[in-house]
Amino acid sequence: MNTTARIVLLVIALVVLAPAAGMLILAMPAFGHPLSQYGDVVNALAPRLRNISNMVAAVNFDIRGIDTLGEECMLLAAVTGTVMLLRGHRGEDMSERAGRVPGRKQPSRSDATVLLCRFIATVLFLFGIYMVLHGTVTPGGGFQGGVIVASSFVLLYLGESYRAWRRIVLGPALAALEGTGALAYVLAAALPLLGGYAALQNVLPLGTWKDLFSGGLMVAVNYAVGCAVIGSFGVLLLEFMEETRAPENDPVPDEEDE
Amino acid sequence: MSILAWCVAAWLFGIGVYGIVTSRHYVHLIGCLAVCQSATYVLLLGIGFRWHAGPPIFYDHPPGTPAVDPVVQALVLTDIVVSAAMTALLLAIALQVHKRRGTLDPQHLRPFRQEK
Amino acid sequence: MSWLVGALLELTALAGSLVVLSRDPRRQVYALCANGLVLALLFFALQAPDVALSEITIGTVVTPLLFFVALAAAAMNKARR
Amino acid sequence: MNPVQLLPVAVLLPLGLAALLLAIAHWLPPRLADGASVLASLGLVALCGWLAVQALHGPVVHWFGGWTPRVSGRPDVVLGIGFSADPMSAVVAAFCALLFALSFIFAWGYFDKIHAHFHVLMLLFMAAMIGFCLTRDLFNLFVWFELMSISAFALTAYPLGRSSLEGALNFTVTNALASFLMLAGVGLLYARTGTLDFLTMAKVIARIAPDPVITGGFVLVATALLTKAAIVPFHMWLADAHAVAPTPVSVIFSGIMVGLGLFGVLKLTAQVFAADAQVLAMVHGGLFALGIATALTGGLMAWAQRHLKRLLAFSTISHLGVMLTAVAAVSATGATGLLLYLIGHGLVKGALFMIAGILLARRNSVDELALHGQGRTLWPVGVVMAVAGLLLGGLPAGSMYAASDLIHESAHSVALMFVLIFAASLTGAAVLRAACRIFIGCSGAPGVEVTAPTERGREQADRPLWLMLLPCVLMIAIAVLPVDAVAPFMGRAAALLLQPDGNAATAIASDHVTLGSFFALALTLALLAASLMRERPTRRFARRVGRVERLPFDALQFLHSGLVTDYVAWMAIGVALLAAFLG
Repeated sequence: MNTTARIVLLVIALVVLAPAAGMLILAMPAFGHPLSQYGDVVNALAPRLRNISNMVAAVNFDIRGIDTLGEECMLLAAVTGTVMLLRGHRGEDMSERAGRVPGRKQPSRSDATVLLCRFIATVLFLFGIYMVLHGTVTPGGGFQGGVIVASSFVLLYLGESYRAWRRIVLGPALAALEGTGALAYVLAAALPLLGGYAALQNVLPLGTWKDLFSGGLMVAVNYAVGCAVIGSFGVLLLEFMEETRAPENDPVPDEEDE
Repeated sequence: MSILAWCVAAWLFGIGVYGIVTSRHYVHLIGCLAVCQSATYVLLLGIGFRWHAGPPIFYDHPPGTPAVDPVVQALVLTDIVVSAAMTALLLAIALQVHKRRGTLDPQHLRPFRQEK
Repeated sequence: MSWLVGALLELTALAGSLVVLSRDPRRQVYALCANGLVLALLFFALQAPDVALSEITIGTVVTPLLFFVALAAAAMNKARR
Repeated sequence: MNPVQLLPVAVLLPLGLAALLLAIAHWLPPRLADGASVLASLGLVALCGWLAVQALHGPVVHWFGGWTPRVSGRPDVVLGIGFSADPMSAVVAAFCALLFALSFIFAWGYFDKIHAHFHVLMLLFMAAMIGFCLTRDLFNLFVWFELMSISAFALTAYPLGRSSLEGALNFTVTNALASFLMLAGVGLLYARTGTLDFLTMAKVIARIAPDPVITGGFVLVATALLTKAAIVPFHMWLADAHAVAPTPVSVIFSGIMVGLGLFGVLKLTAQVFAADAQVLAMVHGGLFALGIATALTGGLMAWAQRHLKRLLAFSTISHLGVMLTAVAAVSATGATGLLLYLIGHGLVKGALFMIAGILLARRNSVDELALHGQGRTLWPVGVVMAVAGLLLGGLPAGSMYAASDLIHESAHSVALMFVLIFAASLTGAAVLRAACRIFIGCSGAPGVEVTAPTERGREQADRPLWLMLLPCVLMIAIAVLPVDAVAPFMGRAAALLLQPDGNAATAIASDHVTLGSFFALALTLALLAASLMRERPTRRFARRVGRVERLPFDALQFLHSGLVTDYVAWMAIGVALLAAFLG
């Protein structure tokens, strides 16, 4: 089919769906006036039952913790798949030089850039760690902080040479961190079972409200998520950057055809 | 105002699908998928929103002050992080396709071809 | 406050349309960046700071970076062919 | 041992093993991952089977984090996420684990190259399926659905060949869109009912139905599940993905993953939307019609293929259509039919994909025309394939036959029942045709299949034949076993899915093999004979007949273009169709 035919199909679908969607939109609860009591009950109960001030973290890591374990594993699956795909023919070996697109200018790094990058990378790294640590108290947490820490690695690439980046950021270590984080989450879910509690039951002391270590098991789960996300995104960025390395004896198979 | 959020969500999804159907570059198509996905985020956060309520974080204000629904926020938050990894997966597949075929035009890529 | 939420919603629709309509993938990445930023602002306005933080890191930093790297890698492949 | 305490282990064990393998992947000795995966999946078969038996006296329910419904202190608010094992769900979960175990055995030594990544993805995939069966929370269902999708995307692209990458792209784009729709649907249902727990939501829906938001939510969620289940017109990705995935993965895809989509539709309709007359009317009418269309489309397309894996993929689509008609009945009979068909078809189709894998490993092709007569020395494989083909075509034995009897019972009319039988016969005859050509060298001028798309392929060949054949033989053996022994249990399990506190059970009468029960088999053999005795058309009239015969097949081949942009357009049409069914 060509583009015109596809657009005709879309228009037909639109003609049928537009009245249905209109009916649906008009029947929706009015914006800003939710019907659900679920959130209100969480807001009312969680600070009392768990001594925690960030309700989103309470939902993520405790009340609906098994959801988050599932999402965590999605991350694992997506990253494992990406690594597998990118490494497939490239192999495990690493290159020392960055590649370049012919015809595009490559300005050399000035000292100021290097300094700035080192500075920002450090700040970003620390900020990410801070965010992971304070996940149960203020906005942020393992997911956001982990991504920030991982992206601070990229600044190393920007500021230092490609070789330095390769030497500092170690693939297998990051992969191990990723796996360990996920494993820790699974253990946090499984260990309470041995004591006769429900899976993921918050059996640790809850701490005091607004304290760094408030929320009991949530703190541990949050750190586990942080480790896993740092590992996952670190591996991800590493493998993507590796795609732009200098071609040596690139074994890309030009398959049977063309 | 009371239906604007839902209309925006529907519009984003619709235009994303339009973009996918007419796309001529796989990287563009993946961007359109991201637009479709952002429609679901707008919908979900819109569902949990409440006028004159604060964020569901009781650090500056004490528990009991009106706050929006934390449940949908938790649902969206993790999904955003996963979506980045999924985008990476898609881009990785597209890159490998490009290495083998030399094109990224979705209208020239099909898994099987007629044997002549 | 209500005008702010309304305006941001409309801006989101606009930014999303821009992403779709910028057919050149390199330019689309900038549109994606802008889209992520607008979405993050909207999430802040909807009282979701947690979500906004994750959208800002993912939507305006990581995803565009991945797109850029992918495009660069594709360009290098092409040059090699 | 307390079943409530062991229920979460069904998901935590594979997740934990996957994380462990990933953490030590770099230092892992080869074969350890193989062994651990086989052991874990066998353990899960036992665990889920045991849970199914335990659940006969009432569902086994586990609330994560101890957040039972009582904690909230309000009647319609459930804070936590529950896993609930009713017998049917647990049986389906056990079957998933069984297929994984067999597939791991088949794949022994197949994936040495990259550190355990294949096993990590497969274990996550298995955990997602088991979680999908056992959860009783709508968003949690979405999470497992999405995890299932993501690991499946990566596994499809695993061989890194041209076709498998492009097939994976088609699969990823369509199914990612489907999961966005599902998330939106979950959002709508949450907005209107304020809960995510199945049973609580059902109570609220009974109070407020019919409501446009509820119906819209159902349509969106059902679209996602039907996309996963490859129902016309959402089906096009399947033939691309299943045909190009590595064989052990195709076994899982066709054997159970797609069927789980249908199981999800049935479970949600029965447990959440049972009181919504509008939704029920759509399921009875609309989904039934889609089922018939799917069965026929899949059957015709399977008949017109020459690439064996692609042929099997289209045959899967056809049988999914048959199963959807059982789902559309939303009755205990239909549910029993679905359960037995799911298991019977999964075993047969899994075995057939493994046979295709053996051919790929030993003969570097699965093209039935290119392989003409080349399978003679592999005759044991041919025997297994013939039995499998006969089972698909309606051999009166085993669970597939018992199930189709039940499914035909819930068909609306004799004519529609005939369409279902015809579609199944087409797939059976197509498989038998391929078997005759490859393993005996029977010929007959090729018909419509000669212009079908095809390609050569190869899979790692240094594995012993017996190791690859063993799981196939096991599967076929289970598939032909008489169902009398398990029939009462299955009937009771299906009835409990629909009415958790009911006492009803479907009676399965399988002992009356009459002349009529050979009808489907006779039709299959007639089709087979017609295709093998076909001669090259020499006279003008014959050529003209041939051209007319090709027309519908050419049209179908044209529609299955392989372009993802087309697929998305068809998905939009599909959603519009579902909306139109509502009137």
